[in-house]
Amino acid sequence: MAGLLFLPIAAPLVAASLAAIFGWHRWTAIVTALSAMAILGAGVTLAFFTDGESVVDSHHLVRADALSSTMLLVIGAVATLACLASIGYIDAELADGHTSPQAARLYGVLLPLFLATMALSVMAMSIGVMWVGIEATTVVTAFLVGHRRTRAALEATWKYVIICSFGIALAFLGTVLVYFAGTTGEPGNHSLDIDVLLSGAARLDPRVTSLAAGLLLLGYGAKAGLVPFHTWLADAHSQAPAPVSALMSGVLLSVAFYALLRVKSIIDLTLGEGFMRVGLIVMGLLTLAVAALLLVVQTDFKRMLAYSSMENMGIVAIAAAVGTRLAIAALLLHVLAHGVAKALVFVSSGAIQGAHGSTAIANVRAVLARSPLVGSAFTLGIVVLLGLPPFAMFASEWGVARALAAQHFGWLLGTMLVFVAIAFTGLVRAGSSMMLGAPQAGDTPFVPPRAIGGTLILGIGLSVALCFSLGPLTNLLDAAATTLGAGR
Amino acid sequence: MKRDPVASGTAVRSGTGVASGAPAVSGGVTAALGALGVVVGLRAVFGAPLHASIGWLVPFAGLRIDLDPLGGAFMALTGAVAAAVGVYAIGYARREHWARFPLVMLPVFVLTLLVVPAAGSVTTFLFGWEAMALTSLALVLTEHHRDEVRSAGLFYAVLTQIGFVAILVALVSLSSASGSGDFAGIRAAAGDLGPALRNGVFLLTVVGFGSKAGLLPLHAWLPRAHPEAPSPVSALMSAAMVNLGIYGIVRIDVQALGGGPRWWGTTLMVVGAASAVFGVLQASVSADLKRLLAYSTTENMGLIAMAIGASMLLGASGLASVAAIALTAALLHLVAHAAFKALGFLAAGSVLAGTGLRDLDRLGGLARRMPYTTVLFGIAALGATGLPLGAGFVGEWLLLQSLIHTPQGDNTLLSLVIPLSIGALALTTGLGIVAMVKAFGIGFLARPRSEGAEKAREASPTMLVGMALAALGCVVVAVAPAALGPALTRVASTLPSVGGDQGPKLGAILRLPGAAGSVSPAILAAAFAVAISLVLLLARWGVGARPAAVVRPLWAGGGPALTPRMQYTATSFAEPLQRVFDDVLRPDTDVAVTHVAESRYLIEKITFRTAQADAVEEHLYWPVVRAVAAVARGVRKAHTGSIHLYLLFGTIGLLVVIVVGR
Amino acid sequence: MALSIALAALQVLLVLVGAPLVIGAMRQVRARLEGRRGGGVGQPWRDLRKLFRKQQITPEGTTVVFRAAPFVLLGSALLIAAIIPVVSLGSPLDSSGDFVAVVGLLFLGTVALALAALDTGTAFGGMGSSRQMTVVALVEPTILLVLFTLSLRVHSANLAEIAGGTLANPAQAFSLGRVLAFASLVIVIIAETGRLPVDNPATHLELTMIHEAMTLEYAGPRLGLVEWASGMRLTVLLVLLANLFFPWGVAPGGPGLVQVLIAVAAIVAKVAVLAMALSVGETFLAKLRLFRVPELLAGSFLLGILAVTASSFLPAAGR
Amino acid sequence: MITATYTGILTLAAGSFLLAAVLIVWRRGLRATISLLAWQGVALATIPIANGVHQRSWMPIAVGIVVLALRGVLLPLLLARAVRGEDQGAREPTPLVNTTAALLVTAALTMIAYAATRPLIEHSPTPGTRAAPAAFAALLIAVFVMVSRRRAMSQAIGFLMLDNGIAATAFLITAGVPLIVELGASLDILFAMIVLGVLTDRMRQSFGDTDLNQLRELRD
Amino acid sequence: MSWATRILKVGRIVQASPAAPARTVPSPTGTRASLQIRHVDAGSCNGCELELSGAFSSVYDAEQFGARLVASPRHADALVVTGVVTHNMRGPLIDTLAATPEPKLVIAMGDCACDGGMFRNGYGVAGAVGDFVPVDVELRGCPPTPDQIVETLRKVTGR
Repeated sequence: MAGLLFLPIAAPLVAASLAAIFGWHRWTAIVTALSAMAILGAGVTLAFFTDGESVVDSHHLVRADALSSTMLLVIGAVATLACLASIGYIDAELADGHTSPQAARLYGVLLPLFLATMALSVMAMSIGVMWVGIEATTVVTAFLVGHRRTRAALEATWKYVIICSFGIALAFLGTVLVYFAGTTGEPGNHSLDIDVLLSGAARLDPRVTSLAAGLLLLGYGAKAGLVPFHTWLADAHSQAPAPVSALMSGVLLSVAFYALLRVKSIIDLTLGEGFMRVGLIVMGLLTLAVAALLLVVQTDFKRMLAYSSMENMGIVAIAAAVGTRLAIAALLLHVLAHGVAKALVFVSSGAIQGAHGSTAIANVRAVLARSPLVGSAFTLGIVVLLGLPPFAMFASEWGVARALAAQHFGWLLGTMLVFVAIAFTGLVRAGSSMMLGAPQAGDTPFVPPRAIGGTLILGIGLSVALCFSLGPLTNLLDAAATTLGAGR
Repeated sequence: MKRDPVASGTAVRSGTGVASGAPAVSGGVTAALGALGVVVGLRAVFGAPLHASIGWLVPFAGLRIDLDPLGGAFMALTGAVAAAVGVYAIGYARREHWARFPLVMLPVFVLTLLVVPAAGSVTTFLFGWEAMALTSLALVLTEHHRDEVRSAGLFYAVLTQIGFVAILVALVSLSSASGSGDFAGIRAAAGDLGPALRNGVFLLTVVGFGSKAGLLPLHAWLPRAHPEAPSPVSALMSAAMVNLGIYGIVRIDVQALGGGPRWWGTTLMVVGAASAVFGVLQASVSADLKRLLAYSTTENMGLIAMAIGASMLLGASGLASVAAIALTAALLHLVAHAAFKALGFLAAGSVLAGTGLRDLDRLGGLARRMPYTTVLFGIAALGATGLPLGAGFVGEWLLLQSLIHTPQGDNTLLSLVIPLSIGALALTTGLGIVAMVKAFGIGFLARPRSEGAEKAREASPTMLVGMALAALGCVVVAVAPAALGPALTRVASTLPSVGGDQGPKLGAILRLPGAAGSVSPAILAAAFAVAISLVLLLARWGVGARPAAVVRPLWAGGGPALTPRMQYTATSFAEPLQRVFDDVLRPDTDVAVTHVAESRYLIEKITFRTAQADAVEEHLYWPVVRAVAAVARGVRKAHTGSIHLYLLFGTIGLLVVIVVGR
Repeated sequence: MALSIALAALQVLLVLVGAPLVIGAMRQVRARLEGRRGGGVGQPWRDLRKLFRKQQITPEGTTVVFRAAPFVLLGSALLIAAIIPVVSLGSPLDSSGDFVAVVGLLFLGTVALALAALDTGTAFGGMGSSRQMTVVALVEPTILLVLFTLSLRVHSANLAEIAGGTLANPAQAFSLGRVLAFASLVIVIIAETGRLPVDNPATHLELTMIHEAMTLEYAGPRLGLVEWASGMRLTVLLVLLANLFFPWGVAPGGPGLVQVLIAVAAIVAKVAVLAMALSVGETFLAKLRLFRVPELLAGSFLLGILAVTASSFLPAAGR
Repeated sequence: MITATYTGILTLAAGSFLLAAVLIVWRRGLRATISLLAWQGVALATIPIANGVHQRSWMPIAVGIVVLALRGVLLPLLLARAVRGEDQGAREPTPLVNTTAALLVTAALTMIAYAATRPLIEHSPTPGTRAAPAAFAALLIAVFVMVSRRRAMSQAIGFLMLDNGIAATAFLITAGVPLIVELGASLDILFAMIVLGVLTDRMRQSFGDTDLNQLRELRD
Repeated sequence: MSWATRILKVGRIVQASPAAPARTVPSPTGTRASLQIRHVDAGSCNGCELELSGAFSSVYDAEQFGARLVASPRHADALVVTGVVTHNMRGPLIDTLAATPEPKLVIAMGDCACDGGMFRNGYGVAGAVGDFVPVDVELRGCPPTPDQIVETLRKVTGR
């Protein structure tokens, strides 16, 4: 069991070392993809063992419960897509001379490292280690975002690193304060462990904890793309290579949010539900508003997708604010479905960008007619993101809505849906102008590289598999919600 | 509106080689689903309710099917439309070379249409509702290579989503307040809900369902999307999908909430009346055949909403038997509208397929090249006029009767609302006649105004069969509405406030309960036949002294032979009316005079163009859109790209947290 | 039953025979007022007889719509004559068709003629049709409002009920609402039957025509049918005007011979008076500019609304 | 170590820590700033070492030594090396806020820090906690430096100050978080600084200088 | 109301009509006292038109004898053609006659219509009415007086 617990972290590390030693090769890339699948596999296996009871590893280093398993599933699923897409992406870049072998090697190393840090974050025993993992993702992804070394990429990277580091540093301060609120001066090696904090949460000093809660909210919110530290997101997501954007949008945000959920479950025990709820509602609504409004005036499709991620994080934050069992389960489903759909959309947007050499919405026309596969994948992804049935995000958004109504948050639901509708408008308008229409002179058909095509087909399959029903996943989501102490 | 054959060919056939049998399969499956819907729906109406619950579908909620007479009736109606459309689609899809995607989506769309009325829980309902929106959107976008289609699709998507938001908030509040996600449970608990919630739910449902039914003010998608969709889809949307908007209002406001205070009914009547008048006005000045039909849908849905509103108002005033008349009027007109609008759009589709045109100004003379289609469209148009012997007559008659039978001397609200409603209804029927005479007379009679119309092809046999099925529906509603009597009675019995045995008797003669007032379309039709034969007899007078009949060229006022260009067009036909309603319609006219090169005093040609903007759109939508865009620009201005500003945002957040958090 | 059918037949016959006479009488009154001698009351009958002996010309390119329209027009007029209470309240069709149906049948005829005009494909046909439909669009609402005013007291739109109600309660006959309704119905009849000032039935200037423009292509017997039908439509409308507002003299359902005779005499007298009044009025009026016609009709619509409001707010004296 | 001395040392360390931060706001020369940063690192390292001595535990002392090495020596050296590449006299161009206003803001921030940390002192009124407001003030000042400085390197320095501030707060109030967390955090900071350094280099290559006002291409 | 009093004061304007002339022309349909007339101006100087309208005025009142002007040849029993037939009006004249249903007759009114009159040799003149359509009744005069017109019409209507 212990081995299984370490697998999600170790497998990508192995892949990273191989890539570091041998440089970028198709086989190292495949190993990376296999390590992503290992994460997925570990998630699936752990899901069977984590119905309510958490599995704890020795050394008090990593642990897994239903929530961690769910997050591993999300990471694994999206990472598999992203790693497969990376093969086609980097190969194409190398073939076109857009990237050097050194840069490719760096990419090959950092991509699995990125996966490892995320796996570490969701499996960390201690919220301190969890923080380390999340801060490490910033460091690791910095050069992934800046992979293309253009001025814009550099600018995005700088903003990304500075803003995220600033934010995440606040989370560290918050973590320290939580530690301080629990211990009265005596150091203890395990006092930041999740289970220890949960059992001792009632003894935390409320005033210190409330300061800590605010800082944690801001800090992890920065990484999750919540206002006011959201400003890095669109730049970084639009400048990163498509597979990396997919990972960042699809999972990194969720992993950061996972951290927020973890600390929320502790703080709620100390301060009651109200404190974090207010914060999450304010930040969630602001995020939603900013994202929705920027979506309708958007002219760049990769930024549009980034803002769509923000929009969804806003919804997730509001769901977390409600915090009932239904809300949390719906939130997790939302995260999963959003991850897969975003991967699909970002990977296909990469293919579109490759074919046009531009990310301006106005320059893209008639993709469905010119490249049915890419067009279908992008369209399907957008449809999923719009929350239309039979796809999973309908169920998750509907679950959130029900949870909100059940807690008498009618006004919140209404406000949220207004912004969702505004975002809907933006997405539909941009999506239809890109996908539909008849090709005009100069609009040549294009075919994505085989690996990317395969990824798209796989992504379409995953999205379709998530419609209508989740099968056993439903129980897992329920158990995950229970581990967060969401009783109702 | 002329289609570019090259563009259409490439986009429609792109990437898919559709087997020649595929349209038959798609249309056949659609028709079979429709037939199944009719059977299941009718069984439910007549006492075999269907219950099913599937917990594992749709996470966290599960699906639940509860088919009662109300749902059954709508399902049967939808199914009937789908059956006709399905048969039609076989020929249409073949002729228009549909790609695989719309062929697949057509039966799926019908399936979602059937699911909505069968839904027993809020989740199932919303699931079906959104699935319906999605599939119909996909179908609307079938010919997405045309710009108008994409614009229509965007309008459709956004307005539908706004409507959906309203419905979702209403239903979720209702179900959480009543503690049940099932309609049955909501119904049981509805009595205990607070007035604020009930009022809120009512307003939201009127907005949300009204948007689907094409009622003002969220109607603007309808006259765009319905014309731009492929005609079988237009037919399904206009004859089946919009009905579900009405269904929602009946299901939630009439059945579950059991009606409300008087202002509910009044509101619905005002909305309905405004929609009816606005819709018919737009229809009567519209020069696009399908757009005209689409606006006519807004008109008829407005009338139905008016009838339901009247029923609610009367029910709230304690006049159950009159309320029952109004409700029957609504349901009957719903059926009638489904029949004639399906037929209308299918016939318009045949015209489009046969000529490539839907611009009335370029059509004409189809009666000779497409005789069957012409006759069938004539039946539809007669139905839409609301004149006797047409399908729309009985419904409008009942509505008028319900208004007449409202005692009102002692009730100021009724005394105000009822006469104004009559005025609106009257104006609507009057203008409706103009619109339909224009559509039929300009489009199908006279002489072809363009090459496309001249070379029209008659619809294929399956298309004709599909249309004939719809026409059969029209004839049944027009002549023997009694056939619908039992079903309508069953439906009405499930609705509080009009329940019981109070509804009008739909026998061979329609009689109103406890009131003088009756009409019999069947006897009228028979008597009319007698009258016509009498006239035939009269026409024999002097036949012996008469020279043999001849065919002569048209009398051209002495001038050289008339050319088709000299005919009145749809635009000129509507011009006097447009003048009358100038202030309401505010047309955009533009006269361009081209002089001959040699002299300013000689005119080579004069172009007169008149465009009809939608006043509601102009004064409601765009201001909202502009406001949102202005706010969005403000937000965008706050994202200048300056990292210092971004860090400042974070710092402000930090300071707020420090101040609040301690 | 047999009696009522016989009565209906009598009504149809009466209208059929009387309609040309009504037209003739109106022309005659006008001629006299203009200081002329006039063609005589029987002139329309002579014209009809002649038309049925003339050659039938079918314009090239027209369809069955053109050929059928006169039959629909006249058929609907006959049907209306059978439904409405001309001499008796006991029409066998009274329960099958009420005021709404009658109005509908009336417009069915109008629509048939308008379509026939469009069917010819001539500029004048389209013009007449367009104008006629504009008039219809404004006339129909007014008629329904009048109908509503009338049916408000008796809660029925069935004509026998309305007329019977007035008979039973004569005090109601002169309420404000009914006076307004009467006025607007008169305007409507003028517009619908193409009389001055809306349309000039004697014009031969195409550009000012409404009704005539639609019939320009008809010849011979078909023209005869159309003319006959026009007369009948005017007549039945006058009958309605007479018997709904002043139903005295109308025989009840299942009447005796004397009652029928009185009723025939009464209706002939009433229609004659109304026709003459109409004709006198016409003599003093010039035709309105076409685009001022809607103002007139809007005025009548307004009168209708006022009538309805007056009737629903002010309880009648006899109530 | 007797408590009075311990308290004195902590207060002195915290005070000089804050003073370094204020001076960084005042001075605009990059090299001087880096020296001040090193001084701040030393002051920071003093805190755990004092803690360790006071509690007679080797662990905080070890942490202190690591901190000294990293923040007092290694990172300033790295920064100094990066600054050597700057050609324009290694001087911050006119900052967005002038020096007088900046000092006023600094004063305001210090007061806010004192107000904000009251709950900490009330929760556990140890000598370390009493000194914590100074560290917290330094943290806020660091944020201010990041917001107001235009040179990429200055912003990196601000970030390092921010981390120093957090670390100081942590050491003062808790005598150190668990070792693994501390190590992880330090490692992350190191890497972050390396990343920033590399990025500054790249920036200089592609933009010609490191004025952050040039980073305005990406916007909506 | 001054109109009403004036009407009463003036009374009948129409001049007394002489006894009906012998019916020299067979009525087109065999119906007495019903004649619908379509007037065709084939190239007239408008003198005849003036007189024609006089014939239908209150003083002469041709309508009392069953004659009426109509708007369409389809409605007409007779064409009254005035003026010489110009080149431009030759076709329309023939078309108009063709558009008139049987039985029908053509009344050539005025000298010009009968034989070309004073315009006979004009450059724009194609000929007299009789050159192109069969003329049933000739009404001489330049222009014929309303009395003559009415009398001719009465010969046709038989009243």
